[in-house]
Amino acid sequence: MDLESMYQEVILDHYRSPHGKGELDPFDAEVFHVNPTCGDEVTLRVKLSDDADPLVEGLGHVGQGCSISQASASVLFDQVNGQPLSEAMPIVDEFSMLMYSATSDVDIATLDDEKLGDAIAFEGVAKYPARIKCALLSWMAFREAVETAQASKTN
Amino acid sequence: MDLESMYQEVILDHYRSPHGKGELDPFDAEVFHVNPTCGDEVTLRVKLSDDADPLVEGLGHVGQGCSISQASASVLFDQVNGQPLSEAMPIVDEFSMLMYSATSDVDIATLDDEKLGDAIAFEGVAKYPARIKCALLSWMAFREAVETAQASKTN
Amino acid sequence: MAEDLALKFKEQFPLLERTVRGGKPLIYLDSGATSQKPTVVLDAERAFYEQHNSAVHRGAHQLAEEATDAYESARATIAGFIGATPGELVFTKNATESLNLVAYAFLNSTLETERGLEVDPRFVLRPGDEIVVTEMEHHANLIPWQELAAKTGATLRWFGLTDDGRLDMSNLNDLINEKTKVVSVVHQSNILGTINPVTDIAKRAHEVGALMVVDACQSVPHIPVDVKALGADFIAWSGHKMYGPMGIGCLWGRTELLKVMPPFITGGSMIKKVTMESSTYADPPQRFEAGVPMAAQAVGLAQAVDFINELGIENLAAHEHELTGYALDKLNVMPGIRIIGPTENVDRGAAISFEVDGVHAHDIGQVLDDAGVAVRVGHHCAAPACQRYGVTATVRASFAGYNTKADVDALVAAIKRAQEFFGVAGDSVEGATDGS
Amino acid sequence: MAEDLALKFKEQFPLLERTVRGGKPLIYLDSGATSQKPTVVLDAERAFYEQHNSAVHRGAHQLAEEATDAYESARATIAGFIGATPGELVFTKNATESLNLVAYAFLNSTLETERGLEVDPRFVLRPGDEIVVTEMEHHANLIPWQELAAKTGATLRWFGLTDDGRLDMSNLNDLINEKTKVVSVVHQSNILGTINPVTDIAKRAHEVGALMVVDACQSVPHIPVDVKALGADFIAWSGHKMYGPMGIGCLWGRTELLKVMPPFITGGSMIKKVTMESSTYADPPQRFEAGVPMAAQAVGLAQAVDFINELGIENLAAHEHELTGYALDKLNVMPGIRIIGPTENVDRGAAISFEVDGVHAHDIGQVLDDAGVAVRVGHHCAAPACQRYGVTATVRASFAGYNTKADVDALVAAIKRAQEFFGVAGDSVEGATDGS
Ligand SMILES: Cc1ncc(COP(=O)(O)O)c(C=O)c1O
Ligand SMILES: Cc1ncc(COP(=O)(O)O)c(C=O)c1O
Ligand code: FES
Ligand code: FES
Repeated sequence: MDLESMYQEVILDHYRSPHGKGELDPFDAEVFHVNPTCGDEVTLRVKLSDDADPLVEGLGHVGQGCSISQASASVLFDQVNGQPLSEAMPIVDEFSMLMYSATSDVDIATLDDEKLGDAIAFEGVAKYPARIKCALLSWMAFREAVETAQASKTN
Repeated sequence: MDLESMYQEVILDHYRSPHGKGELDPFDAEVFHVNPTCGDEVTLRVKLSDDADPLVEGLGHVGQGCSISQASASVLFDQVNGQPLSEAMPIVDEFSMLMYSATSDVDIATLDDEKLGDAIAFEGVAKYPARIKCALLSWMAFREAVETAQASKTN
Repeated sequence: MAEDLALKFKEQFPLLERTVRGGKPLIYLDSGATSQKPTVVLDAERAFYEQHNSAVHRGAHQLAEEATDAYESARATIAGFIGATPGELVFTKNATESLNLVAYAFLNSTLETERGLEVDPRFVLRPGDEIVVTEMEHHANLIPWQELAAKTGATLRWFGLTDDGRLDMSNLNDLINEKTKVVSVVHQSNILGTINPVTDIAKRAHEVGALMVVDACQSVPHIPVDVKALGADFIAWSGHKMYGPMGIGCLWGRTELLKVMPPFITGGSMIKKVTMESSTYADPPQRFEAGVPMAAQAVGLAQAVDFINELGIENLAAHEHELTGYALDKLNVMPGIRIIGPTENVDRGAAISFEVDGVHAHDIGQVLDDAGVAVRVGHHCAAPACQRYGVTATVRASFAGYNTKADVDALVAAIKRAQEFFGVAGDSVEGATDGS
Repeated sequence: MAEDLALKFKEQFPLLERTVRGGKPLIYLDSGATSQKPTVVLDAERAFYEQHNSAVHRGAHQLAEEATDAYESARATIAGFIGATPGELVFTKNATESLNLVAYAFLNSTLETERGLEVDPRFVLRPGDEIVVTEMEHHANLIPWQELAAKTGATLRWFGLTDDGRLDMSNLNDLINEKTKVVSVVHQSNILGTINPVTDIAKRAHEVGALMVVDACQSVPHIPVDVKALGADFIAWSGHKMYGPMGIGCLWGRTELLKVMPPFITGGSMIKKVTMESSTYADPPQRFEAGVPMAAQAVGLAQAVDFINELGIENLAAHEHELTGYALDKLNVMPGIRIIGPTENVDRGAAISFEVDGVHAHDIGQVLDDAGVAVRVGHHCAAPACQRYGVTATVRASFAGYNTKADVDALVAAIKRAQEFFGVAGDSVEGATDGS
């Protein structure tokens, strides 16, 4: 049944007890993203280490949204928190590719299961165009937060 | 044939040698009307007598336009010049009704042939909606010129 | 209209025969967003293209005559539907453009005064002047006024909402006062379903010399609207919500006002005389219809009006009212459901918004969709109303003439299933995702 | 494309089979005003309504998904046709709205600066700044700039025309100078047929930091247009002139520019966040598409693009070029005919305007219509070009892919008959009105 392909058990688990939820402090960058179709919002903060290849030392997200957006923020936390950016950013890329797999010619077989971890459960979401933005909301916010944090460090 | 019903001989005659063409001077009112669909223009001047029922003492029209508009200005001159307004204005009404006879429920039989004179020849034009404005151009200008002249006299 | 009549009505809409999500019959409860189109409307539009297609108001040949005649007859039919005359009806691409047209008339008049031109003072806004809207406006009837206020320095004020989803009329006379230049109010809220007392508001607006605009997107398609009875100065709505084609909207305005309004979009077919230095403008409605218009869509919309008239808008309204009552009765007693908007079937139209405890509207929508029930979820382009009621999103079921009580039953069953799926209903099953 | 191929092409247009004025076969020479629609386009639009109709970008259900997908795929197809990416293409109701959208971006930016907001300085106009157009503009690309100049205090300047119907490029560097902020030029004149050197003009505009707008209404449907080769910043055109539905227009803009432009029409679906106090706007192209868009028309237009692509726009262009040459050869030698526009088949498209000595254009049009030949007469919404050439009206024959040399022959024969009818041809009969 279609519904179960979207609402995988692992997604509902993340939704019910999300990881990384809360206001991170101190932090290097805070970004605010809105999903304009529904009005849902996420405020996401990151803290990066000062290493040459900075570590994601902290990530916190608050906001409201549907199960998919809440679960994906939780999975984002699991996959990137504590990782060096050199590893974290490719995971974001992989996840984006996964989300566009149903609507572009990305071949799902080429994606890296290990990098994706629980995020692979979102494969079913990719079949519902209106929900892709839900899944990507916090991930896009994370990408911008990292860029902002890096820019502020080099200035 | 349709064409001949529009371009009656009498219309073409008026077109070739129009009556009332020229700049009237002195005059009580001058109006400028444009047919916006084609850009053609008429400048029309009238002079009214000071009688209780003023006479159209003079009428002059200049401008450019198609055969229909030129001919109808000429017929206008013939029908109203020298007439008291009490007679001239009903002729304008009759002519308007004639022009809308094909597209409204005006019954042509009820129109007054005597008032219309040569203007009756425009019956065929009424069947071509795009040409109705051509035929009415100077007649509408005349109506406004009379109103303007009367307003200026009472002030 | 009895259930079997509604079913007969429905048969005229080819799309409603289709299935979704793996063979489930479609239950279309999203007519508030856009209605489906009956075959006669599609046929009329096509017949125009196949027989009379031509640019209107622009040619001397027979096709141009026919196209112009079709377009202007459509205008007369549509104007007649709201008790208006053709010269008062302007065609736009949608209600959003109609409302912007009015807002820009204020902006452009104000800019013209500043250049020393003479304009009608009713359309001039200065700092200190006030614009009044409501907290339940669709963005289409809010943002143009926000922009106008920002550009002219006027102040935007608004009616608040009561807890039961109505306009708070208690401060009517304070809100609309001598400083008010324009009041713009939605006739029927697309999110709450509330039908507002626009006639009373128009009366007050006119008392203080303000102009009254009505966003009738959700009323003209569903209930009898008569321009004289309404007492407004402008009425805006869209064709696509009333069984008509996409790409056409309407603006009715009082002739006397249209006459003094500067144009909005400028170009061909809206002019009198043009030179390189300057131009003069045609009379309304042409002044507001620059460019080749959507003639085929006008013809389609006129056919939609004829289609409605055949059944009678009163009968459609009665049917939708009954359906709304039936749905309210069911939803009012469902555990875990909170209706956002009037819960009583009084002064309300056929759109019902609700939240489901513990589940985001979009997740409810997904489960409903899976059952073939098409609703809209989100802020419905009325974010401030959501904010007022402390929700970011609602689920909205909205009805049209082709809906039946069976559709409402399907909705209720699907909501129950969603509650079960997410484990939030009183009688929910554990481990909902295992399916059932 | 040989004559028989054109006839095969023509078979796909149901309207072209009809007769007019008492059984005369229709010779449609008015595609410059609007083109006819092939069956595939009508089918595509209808299929959208019958299978996927729903408000786009607004729902979570399957129909909304399908409609959104159809709309966005249409955007990609149409953008691809001019070598652009989908994000650069804004849908409007017609080219007139597209051009106004750009002009209002200047006005709104200018008003925002005056309020102290930060805006892109390229869109700000002050007294002393200059706007450049040409004397052959369609009113749609003239009046918005006249209005903008009047509102901002900027000066409107224009390219003059040479006696043979071309842009007078001799003062290019004076006309477009450091004060110039925007240049807007028609690609192919709808009245003269002239194809203008827009690439050269764009180069000069960019040299002085001005933005370059191209009115491509008469080029995109007829000749290959590639946004990169053209070098413009904005390109506007209409769907209805390229075998597509009425009610849809396009604006292509460079992403970088669309991003910094304030919105024009505001409302739903173009926002990021809305409160009663203020709102923020979505990224382009959504920012410029407030309200429920004309999705069915977008789908129809995309189908029109596929239809053109099947034959190849180069082949269509070659066919129309040949036809134009054939017509010019005949008209150039006809007694009493004066072509208004280039008489040589070089840098000119498939629209030929002419006057007939001694007979008003409208009277010629009437006789042509009586023979089944549909042309346009009048100022063609390009009054200044008429003034330049000392005429109030011209007769215009304009071609599309479905026209044939036989159509040109019919045109020539009908003109002769008109000359005879009005007794103006060298070989005219006396007493023309007696008929023959
Ligand atoms: C050159 C040119 N520009 C602009 C327009 C305006 O197009 P539309 O009326 O479709 O907005 C036209 C056609 O009418 C045209 O030929
Ligand atoms: C109350 C209301 N106003 C305005 C609109 C805007 O209509 P459109 O999007 O057709 O312009 C809508 C529908 O979307 C509506 O429901
Ligand atoms: S519905 Fe808003 S983020 Fe999913
Ligand atoms: S065509 Fe212009 S007045 Fe007849």
